[in-house]
Amino acid sequence: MSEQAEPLPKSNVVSNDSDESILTDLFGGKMNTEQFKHVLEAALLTSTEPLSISELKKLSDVSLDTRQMEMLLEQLALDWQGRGVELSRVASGWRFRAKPEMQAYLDRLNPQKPPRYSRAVLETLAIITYHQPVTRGDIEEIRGVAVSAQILKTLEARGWLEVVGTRDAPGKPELFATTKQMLDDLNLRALQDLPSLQEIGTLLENDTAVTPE
Amino acid sequence: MSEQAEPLPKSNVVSNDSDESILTDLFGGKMNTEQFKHVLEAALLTSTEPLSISELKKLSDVSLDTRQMEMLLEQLALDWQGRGVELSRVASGWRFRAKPEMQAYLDRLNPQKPPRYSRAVLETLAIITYHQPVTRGDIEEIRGVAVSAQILKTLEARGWLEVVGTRDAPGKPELFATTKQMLDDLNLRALQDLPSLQEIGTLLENDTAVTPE
Amino acid sequence: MLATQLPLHPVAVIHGEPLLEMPLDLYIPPDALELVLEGFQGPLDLLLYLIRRHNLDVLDIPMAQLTKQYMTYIEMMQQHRLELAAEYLLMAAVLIEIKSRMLLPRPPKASDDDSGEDPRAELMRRLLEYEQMKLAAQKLNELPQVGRDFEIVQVLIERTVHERLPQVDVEDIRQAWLGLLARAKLNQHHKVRREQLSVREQMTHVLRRLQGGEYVPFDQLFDMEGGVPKLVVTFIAVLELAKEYLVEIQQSETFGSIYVRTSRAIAEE
Repeated sequence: MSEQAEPLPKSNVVSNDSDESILTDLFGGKMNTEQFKHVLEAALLTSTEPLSISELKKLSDVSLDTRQMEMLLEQLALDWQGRGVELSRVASGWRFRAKPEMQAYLDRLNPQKPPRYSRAVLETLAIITYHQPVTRGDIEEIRGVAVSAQILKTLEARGWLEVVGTRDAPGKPELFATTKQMLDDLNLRALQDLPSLQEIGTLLENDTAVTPE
Repeated sequence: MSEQAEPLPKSNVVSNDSDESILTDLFGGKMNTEQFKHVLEAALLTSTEPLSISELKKLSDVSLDTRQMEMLLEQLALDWQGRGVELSRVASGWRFRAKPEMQAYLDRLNPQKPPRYSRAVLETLAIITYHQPVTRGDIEEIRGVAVSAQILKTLEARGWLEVVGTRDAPGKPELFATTKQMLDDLNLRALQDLPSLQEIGTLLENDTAVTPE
Repeated sequence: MLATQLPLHPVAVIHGEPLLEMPLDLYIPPDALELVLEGFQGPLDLLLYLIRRHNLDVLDIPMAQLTKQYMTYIEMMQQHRLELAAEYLLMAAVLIEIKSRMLLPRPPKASDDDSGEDPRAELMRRLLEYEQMKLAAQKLNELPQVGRDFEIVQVLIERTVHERLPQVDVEDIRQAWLGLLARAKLNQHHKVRREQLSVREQMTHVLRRLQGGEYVPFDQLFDMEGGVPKLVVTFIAVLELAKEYLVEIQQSETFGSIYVRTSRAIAEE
């Protein structure tokens, strides 16, 4: 802290005279209030967790009471007003955090890749789309593997899949069909707008390079 | 950013008139320079990794060139002068860090220290740093002892060491080099910033006893 | 760690007393030997220590003296059955070889830059190169390091996590179907039927109409505004549903009203 040895001007954010008097000469000759606020600031900026008043007291070489520490933190919060990051008080202490309005900017730095459904989900969806109404057994027969309940739940939760009846077979398996919402979400008016199976089939026969992923 | 609609005073840290003229009205009616610096600041304060100039450009709605962005970052760095935290430029970009002189205080809150590396690890690191790219054989040749896989793993796990290729020799030995992260972690911009090697000539004059630790 | 501070650094601690200097006569209390030797990073480190400790000239290494001292260490290590790294023995062989070559008369030089090189040159080069790296390692370690000597700023950003749903487009479904077809070709027993899509869609549509479980009049299943093709498709759909035992069609009297309901409704009766 040697480069900050010269006396710093009194903070201009202290509006209340009595507050200021409490803080005057708090740190004796060792460090002025402004310098201690720099220590507080550095601690709060580098901590990944909120810091409680009792933790923050450890930063000071002189003994500070809770009221004094709170006053310093309030001053520091005022110093940060109007910036993109703010010092705020939360249940377990004090922490710096980015203001919500910064998010739109900060999101540009780490654009999340849109999630994608697994091949299993897409195939299940394709089977239900083209073969509806189908039972889980039908889907399993076509895919050649078991269909997890999770896959069907995923599609149901999305509102793309519904049970439209049961087949009159042992166990009364449910019959699944796609919904209008699925067509809406895929920007289709009707299922006929989907590529016809014939079309897809020829594509496969003519283009042997197309293999399943 | 609506709460900052009133025109803010010009930054007082710009010492150079020509610099300022470049930045005047950079952001048109949308946002003033001071406001954009708040966005920059928030991005740098919240990022876990250093941010490169090209990343930071994404934050601006108007197109900034590298020179303009660097000028803004230099201004921001100046704004932070005299505090416990500083904006510094490292190998992979810009980031805020607490100054080393803050460490004594910060250690009171988090007394855990990363392990200190053994001489074997440090010597291996030095050889990779100053002789890169090197093979394990090269390192062993210089140290005169076998280099355990554990030493290399320690450095790799820290993200300081990476395989950059193989040497065209029997066994195709892997070539090791240091990473940008190592420079970042030492707060350096480039390998040139590392302490320069002591000249062999001065080593010859060095008659002080060098004892093992 | 500065080089000038090093001599004060205890080379070993024996019975709680720091041993600040290596004894000149090379006598090392037996229980300290292991500690002392562990301090060396290898034969080069040990040689470097001997050279620097005894102010030997690296450019003109007195091989006899150095080899003697080195061998004393090796013998001590062996006496105490310390696990001796092979490198130490190899270095002993190298030292003895250099020493013996220096005793031999030098062959007359065939040319200027022939093998008249000092046999110690290679050792000297290695020692200096190692010492250079050893010092570099110390300097690297003195550099401020993240987490040890300074901290990185990391302010929280609360991202409102609005769950992003995967985007699916027609092409995805087509690709999925292609994948299925390709697999079906491999497994011929899976008959992937290529059906009129509109019939299937209509089957779903009809089933949905019947979901209440009540009998629905047959004619109400038809959408008159859809034109003839739609009527035909709906008719085929109902027949298909009946064929798959998904619906039950009832007509109580000839030419009477036809009613349709789902098989589930029947089953639940």
